[in-house]
Amino acid sequence: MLTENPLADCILETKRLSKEFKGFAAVTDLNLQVQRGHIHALIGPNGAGKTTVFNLLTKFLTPTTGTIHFNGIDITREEPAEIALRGVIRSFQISAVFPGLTPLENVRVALQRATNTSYQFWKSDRCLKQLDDRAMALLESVGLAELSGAITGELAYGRKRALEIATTLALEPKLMLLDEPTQGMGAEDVDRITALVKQASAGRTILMVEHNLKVVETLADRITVLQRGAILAEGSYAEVSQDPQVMEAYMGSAHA
Amino acid sequence: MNRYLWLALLALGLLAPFAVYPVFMMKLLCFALFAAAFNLLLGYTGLLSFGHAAFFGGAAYVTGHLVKNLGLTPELGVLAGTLFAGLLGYLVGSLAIRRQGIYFAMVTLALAQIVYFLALKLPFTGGEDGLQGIPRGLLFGLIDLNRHVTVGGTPLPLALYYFIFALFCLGFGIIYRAIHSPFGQVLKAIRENEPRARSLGYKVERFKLIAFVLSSALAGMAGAMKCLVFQLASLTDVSWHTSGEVVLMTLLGGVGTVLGPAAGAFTVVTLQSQLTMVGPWITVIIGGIFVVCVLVFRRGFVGELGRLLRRSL
Amino acid sequence: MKSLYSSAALSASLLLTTAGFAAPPKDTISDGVVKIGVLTDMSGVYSTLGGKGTQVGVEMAVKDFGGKVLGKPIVVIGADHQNKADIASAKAREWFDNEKVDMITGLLNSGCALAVQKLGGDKKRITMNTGAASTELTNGAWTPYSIHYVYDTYALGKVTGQAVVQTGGKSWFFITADYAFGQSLEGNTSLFVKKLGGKVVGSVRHPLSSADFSSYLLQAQASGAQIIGLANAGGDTINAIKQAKEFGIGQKGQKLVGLLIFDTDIKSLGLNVAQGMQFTSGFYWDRDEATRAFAKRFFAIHKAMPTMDQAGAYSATMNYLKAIKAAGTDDPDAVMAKLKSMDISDFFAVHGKIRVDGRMVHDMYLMEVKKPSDSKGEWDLLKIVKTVSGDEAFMPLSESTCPAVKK
Amino acid sequence: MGMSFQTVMSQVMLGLNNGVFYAILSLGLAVIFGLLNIVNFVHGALYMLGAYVALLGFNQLGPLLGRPDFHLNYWAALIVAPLVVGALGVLIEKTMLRRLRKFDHLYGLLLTFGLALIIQGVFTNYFNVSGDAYDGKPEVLSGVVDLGFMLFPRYRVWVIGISLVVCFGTWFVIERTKLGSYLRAGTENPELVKAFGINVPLMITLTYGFGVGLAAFAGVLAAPIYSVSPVMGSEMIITVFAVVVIGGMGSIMGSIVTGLLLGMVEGFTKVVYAPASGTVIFLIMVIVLLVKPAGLFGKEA
Repeated sequence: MLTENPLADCILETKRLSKEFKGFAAVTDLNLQVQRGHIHALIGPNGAGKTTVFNLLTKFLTPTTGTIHFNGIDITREEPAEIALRGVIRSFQISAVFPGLTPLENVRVALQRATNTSYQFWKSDRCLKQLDDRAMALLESVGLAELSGAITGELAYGRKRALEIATTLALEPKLMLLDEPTQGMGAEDVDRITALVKQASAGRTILMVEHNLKVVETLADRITVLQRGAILAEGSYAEVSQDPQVMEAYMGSAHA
Repeated sequence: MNRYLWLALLALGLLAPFAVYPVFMMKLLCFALFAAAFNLLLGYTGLLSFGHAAFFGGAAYVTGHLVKNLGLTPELGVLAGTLFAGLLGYLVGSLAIRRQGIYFAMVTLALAQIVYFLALKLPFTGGEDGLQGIPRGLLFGLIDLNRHVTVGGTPLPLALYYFIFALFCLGFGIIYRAIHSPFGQVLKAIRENEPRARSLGYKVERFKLIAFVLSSALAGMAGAMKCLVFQLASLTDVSWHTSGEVVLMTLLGGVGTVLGPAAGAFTVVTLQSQLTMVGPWITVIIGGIFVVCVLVFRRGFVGELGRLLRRSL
Repeated sequence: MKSLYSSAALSASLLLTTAGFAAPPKDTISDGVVKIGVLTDMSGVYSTLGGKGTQVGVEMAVKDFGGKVLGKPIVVIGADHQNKADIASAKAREWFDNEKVDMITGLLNSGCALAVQKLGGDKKRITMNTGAASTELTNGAWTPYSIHYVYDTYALGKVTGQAVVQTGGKSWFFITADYAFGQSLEGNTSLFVKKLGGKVVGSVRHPLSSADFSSYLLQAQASGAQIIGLANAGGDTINAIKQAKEFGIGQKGQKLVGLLIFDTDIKSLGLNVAQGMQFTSGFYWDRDEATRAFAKRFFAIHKAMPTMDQAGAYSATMNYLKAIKAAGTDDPDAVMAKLKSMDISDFFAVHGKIRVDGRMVHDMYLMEVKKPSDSKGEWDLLKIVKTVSGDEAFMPLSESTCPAVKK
Repeated sequence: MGMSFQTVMSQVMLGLNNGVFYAILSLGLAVIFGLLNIVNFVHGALYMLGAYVALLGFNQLGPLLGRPDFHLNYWAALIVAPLVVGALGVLIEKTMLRRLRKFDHLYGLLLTFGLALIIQGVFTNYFNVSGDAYDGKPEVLSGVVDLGFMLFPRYRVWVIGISLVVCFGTWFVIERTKLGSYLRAGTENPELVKAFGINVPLMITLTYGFGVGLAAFAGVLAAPIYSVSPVMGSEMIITVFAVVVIGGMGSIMGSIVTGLLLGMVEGFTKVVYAPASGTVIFLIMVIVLLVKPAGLFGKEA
C-alpha cells in the first residue's frame, strides 16, 4: 500500500462516463479509478464494453456524457494525439505494428516523436540513426534484437505483440493501455508476454483488458468487472473471484 | 541509394535532347514530376487524391497569366505557380482530410471540379480556348528561353530544356528528400497503420495536410513547367481525366516507389503520342492498362522489379 | 544490382520515343516531300462532322492532284486533337519540328485552331482552317500564314439573323453555350437582328455539353420571344431541338433557329423533329452537279455525305497544291502570296478569294430542313433557300481588327 | 428576379425530373457501396450502356436477326437492359472485383475507373459522340399533360413516377424485408450471415448486378429524353459522386432524398445563374463538408 487516500494517487479517473450508439448504451455512468503504479485489469464477458472504454479513454471515440481526468487534468475534450503526448499510450486488440517497416523502424518511429524532427521534410533521415542504439536496446528487452531488420508484417503473432510493447515502451508512457495483449496466443507466447508486461510495469501504471484469467491473476493488482457497460464488481483477484454476482455473470459462463 | 544509378540517369537527362525530340522529352519530365509529386501522397501517405489536376492545371493558369499578362520572368512565374498550387492544396487538403479512404478520393475529385469551373469562367483563363500564346521569356531577365542551338543541322531549344530539366531535378530532389526524411518516416507509419500512429502521439491530420500541400505544390510546379513548354494552359490540364491519368502513371510504374511514377509517366505519355492514330481506342487501351494493373500488377513494374530484387527502388 | 534494371526500364521508355527523329534540310520542295497534316477531332463530339471524313477529303484531293507536285511526293498524315488545345498544339509542334509537315488543315474547334495557328505563325507554316468558327482567327489571331476557309460566326449570325428577321422573326431569345464560340455567335447574330429593327428580349447561358435543356427552353418560352436562337453546336443543339419538340415548344408561333448546324446533326435529329428549321451553311452536297459528283465519290469511301468541313478540306488542299505548282516552290511565303492572288473555283466555291486577313470569301447558303414527305433518300435532308454572296456574308475588311488590314 | 408561382412550380417539376436520375444512380451506388465497399466508377458507363441497349434493340436488333421490322420496344427494353447490364455486372464482379476484396478498397475504385474508360472508349469508336435519337418512345407516353401551371411532357411524368416507385421499392426491400436484413447484416458482419447458411459471395454478386441494373434502368428512361451518346454517363457520374458525398452514403433513403433535392437545387440554379448549374452541386458539397463532414445522412465515423 502506497498511500491511504486512493484519490490522491489516482492517475486516471472517469466520472459518469457514458457512450451511446444510436440509442444503444455501450457504456453507462462508468466511474473508474486507476491507481498509480498498479496493473489494473478490465474484464467482463463479450460485449461488456471494454474496448469501448479503451476507445473513450484514448479519444478514438467521443463520450456522450461524463469526464475523464488524467493526473487530475480534465482530458475529456483532447485529441488522441494530445492524450498520447501526455503519456497515455494504448495498444490495440489486433496487433498494432507498422507491417511495412522493419522492427527497428517501428520502434524508432516511436522514439522519433520526442526529437521534434518529425515535421522536417527537408532533413535526411540519416539524422534518425542516433536513435538506433536505444531502439536496439528496446528490441533487446523484448527479445527481438536479432530480428531488427526483418519485415515486420511477416513476423509471428507473438513477436508482433512483443514489438508492439517495445514500441509503446519507447514512448516512456505514464499509463499504458493494453487491449488483450495475449489474445490468440499459444501458451509459450502468453508466458513471454506476461513476463514482458510485468517487466514493463516497473515505474508505470498499466490498464489492461484481458480474457485470460490466469494472466489476470498473475499480473493484476486490481480488477474491474464490467457487464453491459457498467461496473459489476471491483477489487483484488481474490475479492472479485469470490463475488457471487461475478461468478454467475462472468466466471460461470467463462468456465462453463 | 545507388550513386551510379543516379549519375547514369542524370547523364541520360542531360544528353536526352540530342537523341529525343526535346519538346517531347520536356513533356515527359513535366509528367514525371507530376506523377512523382502525386505519389508522395498516394505512395507515402496512403491518400488517393482524384483531383490532382486542379493543382497541376491551376498552377499552369497562374504561371501563364503572370508571365503573359504581367510580364513576370519565367522563373518567378514558376515560383508563383508553385506557391499558388501549394495554397490551393492547403485549402483542398484542409477540407478533404476530414474524410478518409474512398470519401477522400471523391471529395478531392469534386473540389477539383470547382477549380475546373473557375478555369472555365474566370476572366483571365480564356474559357474553353485556354490561355494561349504564353511567352517563354527571358530567364532571370537574361537568357532567352526561345533560343535554339543548331546541332548537326537541327535547331534544339537547349536553354528551355535545361531550365526545365533543372526544375525537374529540383522538384524530384525535394520529393526524394521528403520521402527519406524524419517526416517521411512518420508518413510511412501513418500509411501503414493510421490508428497506431495516432496512438503514438502523432497528429495525423497535420502530417497528412503537410504532405498534401507539398504534393500539390510540386504538382503545380510540374504544371507551371508544362505551361512554359507548350506555351498554353488549357482545360485539359485541370480536367478529371488528367487526374485519372496521373493515378494510372503512378499505378503502372509502382505506387510507393521512388522511380516508379516517373517510369509510369514516361510509358503513358509515350503510348499516347505513339497511338494518336488509333483514335478513341487510346481510351480503351488506357482503361485496359488500368484494369490489368489493378488485377495482376498492383506493385507496378518498378515495384515488381524491386520485389524480385528485394530492394526498394 | 537493381539499379541496372530500373535504368534499363527508363532507357527503354526513352528508346521508344526516339523513332521518327531526323534533321530537315532545305530545297525547292523543302526536304523533298510535301506533307499535309490533318489535325482534327477524330473521336470527340465533332468527329462525325469532321474527323476521318476530313482526312478522306484531303486524301481525295491529293489523289485527284496526281499524288505528286513539282515531281515530289505528297504525303498526308492525320491525328486526333480530341478537341484539346494542348494536344493540338503539341501534335502540331511535333509535326512542324520533326515530321516536316508543310501545311495543317482541319482544326475543328476554335481553341485548337487558335493554338495551332499561333504556332504556325511562329514556325512559318501554313494553316488552312476548315473547321473552327471563331472570327478571332482572321482578326487578332491572324498570322501571315493563316487561312480561314469555310465559315465563321460572323457569316452564320449575319445570314441567319437577317433572313429570319426579314421573314418576320423580330424578337429573339438566345440559348447560348457558355463559352467564347457561343457568345460570339450570339453577339454576331444579335447585332444584325438589332440592325434590322428586331430586338433581343433575353438570353440564357448554359454550360457546355448540357444534357437537359428543358429549363432554358421554358425560360425562352416564358419570354414570349418569337425566335429562340440556339447559339451552340453539336450535341447541345441536338438536345435543345429534341426537347423543344418534347415540350411542344415551336408549335404555337415560337420558332427555333439553330445558328450552327451540320447535315450530320439533322441526320441525327431526324426530319420529323427538325423539319422547317433554317440555318446557314458554307456547303451542301446536293447543290449542283459538281457537288453531287464529289459527294458520290466521297460517299463511296466514307459511307456518309461530306459536310462543309470535309468538302472544305478537299478544296483547301487542292488549292494549296495548285498554289505550290504555280509558285514553283513550297516556300510558305511564296505559296501564301499565290493563294491570296488565285481565283478559288471548284465544286466547293464559286469564284472564291482569299483576302489579306486570310478569310476565304465565298458564297454562303441559307438552308431549310425538308419535310419528311419531301425527302427522297437517307441523305436528302435540306434545300437551299437563298444563296448569299461572300462579300455580303463575311465581315468586311473595314470592320476587321486584323493587323494586316491597313486602315 | 421575381419568380411567379408558375415559374417556381415548373422548375420544381424539371428539377424533380433531373433529380430522379440522380436518385436512381446514387441509390445504385449506395447499394453497391454498402455491400462491396466499392465506389463503382463504372456506374456512369453502365447507365450509358443501358440507354444503348434500348437504342440498339430498337434500331439494330431486327436487322441483325434478319427481321428488319422487328423492334425491341420500349417496355421490353426496360426489362431487357437491366438484365443485360446486370449480367455484365455479375461477370465483372465474379471475374474481377471478387479478386480485389482482400485489398484496399481504393483498388475497386481504380478498377471500375478503368472499366469505365474501356466501355466508353469502345462506344465512342462505334457511335456518334454528339448522340443518336431514340425513336422508340411509346405512343401512350407522347404528348404533353396540362399540370395547371405548365404543360409537361407525359413521358417525363412517367419517368418521375416510375423512378420514385423503383427508388422507394428498393428502399422498402432493403429496410423492411428479411432479404434486406440479410443484406444489411452482410455489410456489418459477413461471417455471422454465413453462419445463417446464406451464400454471401452469391449475395454480393447479385447485389452488384442489381445495383448496375438500376443504372441501366435509368439509362433506358433517359434514352427518349436525352441524346444517347457514349459520353452521357461520364458527364453524369461525377455529379452523382458529389450527390453521394453530400448525402453521406449512410442510408438508402439518404441517397434518394439527396438526389431529388439536388436535382431541384440545380433546376433553380438554371433560372438564377445558369452557367453555374453544372457546379452548384459541388459548392453545396463544400458547404456540407464544412458543416457535416459525414454528409447529411451519413453516420459519424
